[in-house]
Amino acid sequence: MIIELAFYLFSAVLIAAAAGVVFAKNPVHSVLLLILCFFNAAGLMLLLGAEFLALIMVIVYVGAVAVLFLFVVMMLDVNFEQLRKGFTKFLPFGLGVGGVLLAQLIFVFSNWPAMIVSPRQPMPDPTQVTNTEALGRILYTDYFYIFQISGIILLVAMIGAIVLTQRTRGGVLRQNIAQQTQRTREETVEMVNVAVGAGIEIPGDAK
Amino acid sequence: MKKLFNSLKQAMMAELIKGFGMTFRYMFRPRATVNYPFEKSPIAPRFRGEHALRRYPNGEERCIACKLCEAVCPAQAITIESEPREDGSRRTTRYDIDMTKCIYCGLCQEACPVDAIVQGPAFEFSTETREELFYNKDKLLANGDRWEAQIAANLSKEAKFR
Amino acid sequence: MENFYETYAVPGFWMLLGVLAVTIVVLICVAYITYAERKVMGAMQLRQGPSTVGPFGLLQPFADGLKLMMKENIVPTGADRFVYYLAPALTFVFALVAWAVIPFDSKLVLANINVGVLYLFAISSLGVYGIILAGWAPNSRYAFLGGLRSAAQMVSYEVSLGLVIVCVLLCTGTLNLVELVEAPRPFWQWILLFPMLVVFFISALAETNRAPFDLPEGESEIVGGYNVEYGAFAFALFFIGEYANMMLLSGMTVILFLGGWLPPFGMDFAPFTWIPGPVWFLLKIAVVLFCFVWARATMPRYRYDQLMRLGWKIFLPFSLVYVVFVAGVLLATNSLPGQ
Amino acid sequence: MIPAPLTVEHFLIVAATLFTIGVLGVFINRKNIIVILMAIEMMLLAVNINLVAFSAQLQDLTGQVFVMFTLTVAAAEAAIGLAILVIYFRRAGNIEVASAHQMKG
Repeated sequence: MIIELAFYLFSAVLIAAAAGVVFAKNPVHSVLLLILCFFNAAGLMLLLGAEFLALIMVIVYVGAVAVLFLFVVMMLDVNFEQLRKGFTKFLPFGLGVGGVLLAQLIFVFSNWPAMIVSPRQPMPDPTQVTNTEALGRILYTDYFYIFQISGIILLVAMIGAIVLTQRTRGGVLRQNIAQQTQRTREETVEMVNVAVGAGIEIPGDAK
Repeated sequence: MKKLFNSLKQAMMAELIKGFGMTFRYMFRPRATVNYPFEKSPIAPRFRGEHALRRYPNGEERCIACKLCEAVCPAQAITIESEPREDGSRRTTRYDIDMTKCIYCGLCQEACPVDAIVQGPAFEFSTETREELFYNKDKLLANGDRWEAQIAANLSKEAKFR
Repeated sequence: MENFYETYAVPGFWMLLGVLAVTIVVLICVAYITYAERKVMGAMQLRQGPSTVGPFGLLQPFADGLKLMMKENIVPTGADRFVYYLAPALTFVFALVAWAVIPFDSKLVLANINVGVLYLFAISSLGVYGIILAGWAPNSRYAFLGGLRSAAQMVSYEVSLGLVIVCVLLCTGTLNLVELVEAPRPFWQWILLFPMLVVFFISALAETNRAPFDLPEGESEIVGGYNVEYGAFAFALFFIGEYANMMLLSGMTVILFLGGWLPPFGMDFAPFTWIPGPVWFLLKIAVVLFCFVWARATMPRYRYDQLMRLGWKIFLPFSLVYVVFVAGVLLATNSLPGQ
Repeated sequence: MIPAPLTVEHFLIVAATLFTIGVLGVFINRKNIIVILMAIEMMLLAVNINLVAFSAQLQDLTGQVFVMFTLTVAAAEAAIGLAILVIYFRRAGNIEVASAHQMKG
């Protein structure tokens, strides 16, 4: 009973939040609802026994990607009212396409044949081997190359994002901390006995 | 060589540890502060606190309404009105200080030829409303009566410097 | 109905009681962390700290709490009211929710889950939302700057925090917090992980917006940052949340690096084993919290570019290299867990 | 295994609805590229739920491993997408998709 209850709670909030993302007036609310969406999806994954993925999803999506969205939405001075102009115009079309798609998906799922396929990577008994360990065992062996490739994708994305958004600004004085802390007294301070009225030429100020 | 030694010291965060050590040592030192509302530190005789109007020992008020203080007050906090009395002496009918304007510069007491207006040693006169800080003559004279002993002592101590 | 009573009502009641107990312990600890902070800082700066309310000022935290509750709450015009109230609630809730998996003893834990470390990491990475929303919701420039600063800072330091946790996981080979504490670790592993303890502690300072990384608050430049528009009970929630977070990260430090509820330095003989585990645990947390306060009393505030430099250019590469190093050492000495 | 009273269809229908809402979001928020990106994330989420559900149904870990790669790609996509958005905003002063064709050539 409690599992059904959890399922219906998670999925109801998930769907409601997802609808909210699409229809919310304020994009910040959209992002917040998206976060709620991810949370409930993580809950569903927990129900399915994928505990590692559920928490990784919270860490990656909620902890990083959604913060990125929130940053962009808050920082860009966009006139969001203007962007909603075509909203009602596209609504019937969108609803039509969405409805057809939903009908098709439900049609497919409700006629899903009972599959008896021998699993490629049989899931070990969760009481013996934890979900995390089971995933780790195949991730670093059978899927090693794909794992490396996904690492490279992340690297490329990181470099790309930095290259795209970096602006070099002129006229900025940069601090070289190593240089500052490496200075010794001998090379910075010079004791001079100045004659009265003679003045002194400061080395750095010569020109 | 020295540079190498320096960078080694940097890598081991020597200065950071030194700083932490100092704060830790200081934790066991005696307090440098006074437990204020229960303990009070001595106040200098020249301290410029709450205003007071003084009287002569026979009870006659000192102020002769010369309005020098009103003129010199940079914050224009003092208002004086005066009339001659029946015996012909010149005295104030009104002597107001707006304590919310006052900047406690002490110019009024410097300007006073008869040592009537003084700034006494009292500094704990906070109130809950602004109105209570608009002092009138009665309030100032009452202050003078209250603090006379200490004000007189302070003035006599300072007399030789004036 | 009998079944319902047996399977749901009774365990549910005990669970609720446990949650309540942990919450109350944490909240009382938080109250006295604020007191201890002011006392210790006072001592280090040759001041006295709270001394008037109750004996030795011991009732000061409750006086402060009462004051904040009695005050009037003011919502700025132009604020997004829902988000405005959501933000402090989020900070507060996330700071408390994480305590569900923290083991006070090998049996004394609300939820002994398989992925406790990940859960803690996830929850601590969510703390940023309370702050970024508090910065955005009141529609105030200062608050917004504080919120953005804080979000950028927390996201940056989380990366190195994660890598440090990976180092510990390499040595223990489990994501379960109870197993992680009880995993046999030879003495040289504690030494090996000591630099990571330092990195973790400093990252924890940045993660909780504590001095010397308290730029988001920066009262001298952005007048209090993200909580500038908050008063009364909403502010109290932020305050409690912040200190509960501090305590949480201290708890994480203790569990990951200082051996949880076990007696320190492997002293599992007579006088030390008499002291129960939860007491050791809380004592160790107190020591780490003392270091938090100590750092605040010792160091001046960082500049923002220095903060980012430290996070991305020093801690991140260092902890990344150290993960590889730890893995290498474990492989070379053939002491990887699960072999 | 999928916990007792629930079947794989339960999860599939939730995922299908989520996916449809994502598609809907892309269609009706034609101008607001940020919401479009969010809708795409939602569609990926729906796919992830499907993968995990099938993985639990078939007792096969492949689905869960695949979710990890989807997560990677989704994170990379979000980062790059938002980076492009930021520089586009810097150049054009707005984020209207309609005027994005000016970027060509």
